[in-house]
Amino acid sequence: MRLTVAEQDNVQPAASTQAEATQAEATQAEATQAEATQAEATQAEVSAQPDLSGLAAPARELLNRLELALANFHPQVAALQDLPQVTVMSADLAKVCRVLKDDPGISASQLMCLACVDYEEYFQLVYMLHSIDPEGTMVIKADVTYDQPKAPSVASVWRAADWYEREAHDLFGVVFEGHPDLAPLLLYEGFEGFPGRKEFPFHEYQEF
Amino acid sequence: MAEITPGGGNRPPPNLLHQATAGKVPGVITATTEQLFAMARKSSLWTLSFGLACCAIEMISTYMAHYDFDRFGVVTWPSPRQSDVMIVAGTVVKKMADPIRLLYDQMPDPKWVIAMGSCATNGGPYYRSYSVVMGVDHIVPVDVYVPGCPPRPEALLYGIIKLQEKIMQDAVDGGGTG
Amino acid sequence: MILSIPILAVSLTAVFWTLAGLLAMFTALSVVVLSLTWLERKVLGRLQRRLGPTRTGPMGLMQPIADAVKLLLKEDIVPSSSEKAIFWLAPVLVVIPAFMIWVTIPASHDAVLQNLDLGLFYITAIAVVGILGLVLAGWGSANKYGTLGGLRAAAQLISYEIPIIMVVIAVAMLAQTLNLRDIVDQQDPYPYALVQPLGLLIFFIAGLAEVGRTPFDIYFAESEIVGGPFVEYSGAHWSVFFLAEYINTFAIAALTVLLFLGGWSGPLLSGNWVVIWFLVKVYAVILVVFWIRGTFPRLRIDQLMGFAWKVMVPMSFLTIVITAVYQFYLWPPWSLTLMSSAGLVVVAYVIYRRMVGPANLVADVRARQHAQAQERALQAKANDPARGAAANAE
Amino acid sequence: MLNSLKGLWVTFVSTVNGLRDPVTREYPSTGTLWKRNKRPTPVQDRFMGFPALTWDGEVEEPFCTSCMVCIRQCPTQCMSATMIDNPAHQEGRSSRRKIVESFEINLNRCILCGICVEVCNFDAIVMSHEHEMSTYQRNGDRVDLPALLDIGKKFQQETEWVPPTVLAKQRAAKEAGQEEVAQDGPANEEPAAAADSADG
Amino acid sequence: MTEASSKIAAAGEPMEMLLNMGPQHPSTHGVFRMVLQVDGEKILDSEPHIGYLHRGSEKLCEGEQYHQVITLFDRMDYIANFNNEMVYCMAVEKLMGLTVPERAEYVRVILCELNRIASHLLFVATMGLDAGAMTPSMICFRGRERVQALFEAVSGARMMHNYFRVGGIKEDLPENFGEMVGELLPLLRADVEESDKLLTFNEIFLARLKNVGAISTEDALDYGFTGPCLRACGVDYDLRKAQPYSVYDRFEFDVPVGLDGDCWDRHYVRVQEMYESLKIVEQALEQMAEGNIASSLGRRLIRPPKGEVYVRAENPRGELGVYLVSDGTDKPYRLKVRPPSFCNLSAIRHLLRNTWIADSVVILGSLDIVLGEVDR
Repeated sequence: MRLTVAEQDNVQPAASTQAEATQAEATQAEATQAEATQAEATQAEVSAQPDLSGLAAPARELLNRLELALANFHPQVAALQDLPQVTVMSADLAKVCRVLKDDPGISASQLMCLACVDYEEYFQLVYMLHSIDPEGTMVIKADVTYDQPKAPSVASVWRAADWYEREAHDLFGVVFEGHPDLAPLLLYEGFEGFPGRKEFPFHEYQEF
Repeated sequence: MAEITPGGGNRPPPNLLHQATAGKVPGVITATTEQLFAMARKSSLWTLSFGLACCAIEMISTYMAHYDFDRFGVVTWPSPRQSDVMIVAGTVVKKMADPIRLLYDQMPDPKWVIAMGSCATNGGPYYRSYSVVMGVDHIVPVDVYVPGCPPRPEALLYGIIKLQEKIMQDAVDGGGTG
Repeated sequence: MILSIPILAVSLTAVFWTLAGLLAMFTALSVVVLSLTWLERKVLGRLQRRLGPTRTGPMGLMQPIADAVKLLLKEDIVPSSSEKAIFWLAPVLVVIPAFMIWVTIPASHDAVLQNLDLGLFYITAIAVVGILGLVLAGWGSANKYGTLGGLRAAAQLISYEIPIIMVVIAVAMLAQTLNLRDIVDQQDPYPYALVQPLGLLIFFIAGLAEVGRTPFDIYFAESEIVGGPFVEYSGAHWSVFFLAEYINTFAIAALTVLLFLGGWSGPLLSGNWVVIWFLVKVYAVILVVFWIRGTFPRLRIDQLMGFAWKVMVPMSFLTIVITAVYQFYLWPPWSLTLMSSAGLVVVAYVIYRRMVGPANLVADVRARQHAQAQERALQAKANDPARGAAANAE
Repeated sequence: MLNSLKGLWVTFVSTVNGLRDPVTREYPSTGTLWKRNKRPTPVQDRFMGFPALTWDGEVEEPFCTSCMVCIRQCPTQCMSATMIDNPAHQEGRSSRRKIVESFEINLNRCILCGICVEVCNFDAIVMSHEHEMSTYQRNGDRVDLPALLDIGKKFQQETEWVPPTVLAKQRAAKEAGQEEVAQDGPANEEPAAAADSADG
Repeated sequence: MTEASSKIAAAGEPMEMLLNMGPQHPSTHGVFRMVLQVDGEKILDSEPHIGYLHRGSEKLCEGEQYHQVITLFDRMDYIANFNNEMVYCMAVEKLMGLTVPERAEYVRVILCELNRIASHLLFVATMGLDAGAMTPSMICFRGRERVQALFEAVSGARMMHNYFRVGGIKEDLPENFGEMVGELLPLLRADVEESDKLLTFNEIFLARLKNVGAISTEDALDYGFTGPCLRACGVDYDLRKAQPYSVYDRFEFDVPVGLDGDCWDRHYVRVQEMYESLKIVEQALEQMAEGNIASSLGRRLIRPPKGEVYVRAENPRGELGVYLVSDGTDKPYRLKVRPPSFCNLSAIRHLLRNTWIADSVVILGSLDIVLGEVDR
């Protein structure tokens, strides 16, 4: 059975089946969903009304708890597909993470992933946190400027952050303040440039 | 273009395993000492146990029971001082280039290098990467290139046979060692 | 005793025969080493359901020769940072004692270069010299792995020298002689393996450790310290170590046979043909060594040393004590067998406790696993109808 | 102690089995001296060896029209090709307007991913069963059109290769319950729509 | 000597020695390097160095089209190729909102579980080699070879399959797949059992591994442990159970856990997981729907809508996460991989403190790292 993909750009927008099955509120029309996904895709610009339709009930509950716990830090809530997502100021990152780890309702015991994305005007740091006991995964985002990429280190919160931050420093040049040792991890010493950035060119190789 | 006649052109030698053994080994009586030494050398190729990436897994497979490198007299030694062949199995990264050169220099003569897989030959799928050396022959001289990504164990065994041929041929030509 | 005679007094014929004998011994041992390397690769191959060398000569028989020729033709690297003199001296120090041991080991009643009355004493004395060579090799090559390996070798070999000597003393007490030929003769009705099984076990285990065979191959552990003292050696130098290692293995097997398994005595053969019995027994012991190599992992250095000092040394004392008691009261031989077997049980128990001590937790894990599995099964049963319905719906 | 003895027993059993039936495949050839088996390690039917070009036996020309789809899609950029007008088409023997003039694959670069075969609209490229191609030179396996066709022909003979489009037609025909199976020339129609959908 | 190691030297006392292990060392599982600060045989501190296999895969992914990225994912964790492909495909599917045909899901699950067995077999093999036993490795590779032959029959390649596609799989299974797997499973089980019998409860092996390299649950979570390494600490968390993806909710299997979080538990958990995976494969074979062949997008160009997605799945080494940012073109804008062994390995310094040199080898082995994934 070939999937009928009508138009390359207009593929049926994201509405994960899992969420569809479990979500009680999924009564919106498809058209609105598509619009919402469009809005969600341009996540970086703060959308006025975050689309939370992808979230299942537990995730939505977690998002509420997150909003409550981070009330002091002006969180902007949204959804990354089926994960709750909170955007905070980069200066608050360490404090936010400490709160999330210590809060008994959230207890984000694991830092799963730290991704740095180069949006050419700014970098976005994406922290995937995971807690086992009240089970849940959440996404914390923070933007740092392109000219002075600086963010507080969370290596004191989770030791897993140690290598992730070194990696991000290697590849993107983001400086994590308070990190014990930002020595090159993946690259050799003396490597020039930050190869993760978009401006870093691909190696040219001419075989023919 | 119906004139395209198969044959000719820049083609690899048609794959012939029996070439490996047949007709290439000199009779013991008529062999020069150099050839006799070469026979000893080619039957006892000890490799440096040294895997870099994906190809290393297929290389280990070749050592194991199904293919049994030991049949060819190929065994692996951990120290470069006791090995004759370096099988560069995997992507050579710029950070790794110096250690590889060092290892090669530490091996006693005569020594040979096999570049296994497309990464070690010319960068392979990582040809656009900022950190990959485009072929280990930028660092050390390579005797046999085994194509594939990763090569099947048979392909590596064939590579070893080719290396054995080369050792014998060098002895016949009176050439030096590796 | 040839060594005690002043050189000038030796007649030319004696010198000739001695040299001829030494040459014969050297040749025989070289052949033995070649056969052992071939055998090891073949046996290990078969143990692992593969073939071992097949392509060099028929059944790979030429493989050891090819290896030897290649090794001798290899470039001989002396690292610039090494202590040159020591680096050169070390292999010699290792290999000469290995050959010297064989001067007095008889292969049959007459097939012995020099039957010394103090043979056992001589062997134990000479064997220790080799350790020095290993330490020097490790230190002289100025490599940290080498140094570690040399020190490990010193610790391990000296520790296991003690139980070996103790057991040798026990055997000497039984036989009332240090002459190996006489010891074999003493084992005429039944070999000492039956009389002194504890001694055999200790001797064999300590012997394995003495020649660095798995599970005691700690001083050249390939996966940890990449060859230990030999890490910087190449070509002919390295092959000398290799030679010494196999000669020592063969010597330990031969001593096991001579001291405990009745030497060359056996049915059917007589005269000098009994050498065949000797060789058969020695190779059988060596097969066991290879078998163990193919089965066991390696110990850690502290476990190894603990095993030596906490198990082997006390048990070897026990061997001496029970032998002394037996000899003093002139009890019948089976009494010693009984006592020795009791000791064997003790050793087995101690090994069990020492090795399995940490493993007792294993039982807990298993119990917990089992409980979990059962719980899950119950849950699954409870959920089953729902699951089935869901499956049907799809 | 007990488990160690068990381990010894396991290896003993393994030895006995090994003597009876070793798992090793003797690579270059197995069997006795007088009865050699040339390919002791046969590859599976779907095995992806190095890519090769196929030969259209009916028209006596390659399938390849040098449409460059595979070249653009290759993750390692290991191919190159040129195209000319097909003289056979002018004579009316062939349905291909254009045909490959030269084709070169650097097999040392190839990572055997099979994408080229997947995107090809003309059944022109296959993953052959060739895998033993060690060379003494860097990029020594840079093979050109005749060699590629050679390998392809060998592969076609060995496996009795049927073009995938024909196979698909057969399957469709079978599913439609038709008795007759379409056997005509496979690439007579130009699947133009698919051709440009594949490139970016 | 790098800066880091000279730093250790400066801090160290004269009696202590720096021992450089790797990047070429028989037991560093590739090109990992650690500088050990040792006092005799005791390790006081260590300095891990990675990056000797940093190939820039993440950056390369930004330059490849979506279907070409699969080839790079094959080569990241090069022991569990199918699992890697699956996570990537799941990420793109989620972004595009595609549902995969049921048969394709079953095919994926069967292949992934077989790959998990192959991966764990390699782990047991290297664990045996690290501990000094060579025969278990031969046994395990025997089993692995069988699995690889099956993979070759299915996908055409022994290791780098490039078989899963966004929206399905490349082509349907060969016709006799059922029989092939039916033949394979008992043989595979025999191999697993043989290596298990030979190694797991061997006294020397136990003595080498038990209570070595133990890590507490809190530390393990702190370091981001996942997968068997976390379960060895007694945490009963498996994504296949906790957040079932694909069709994993339809199978019955247990999640083996350890007690102490030491090397032996890590070994044991993996050995038990192999039996569980065999169970899953059996069930999946029974349940697999006939007919409806596994489809994909075919030759169409994949162009997901703008958006981001984070998908994770249980790989043999732990959780593999893929964070994918799409800008609506045919190439990923940013692709970040959360490699499980990267996190597991980051604890090596903690684990190595106050152990023996010989332990360092088994501890590293018990983490089961794949450098291709650590360095990417």
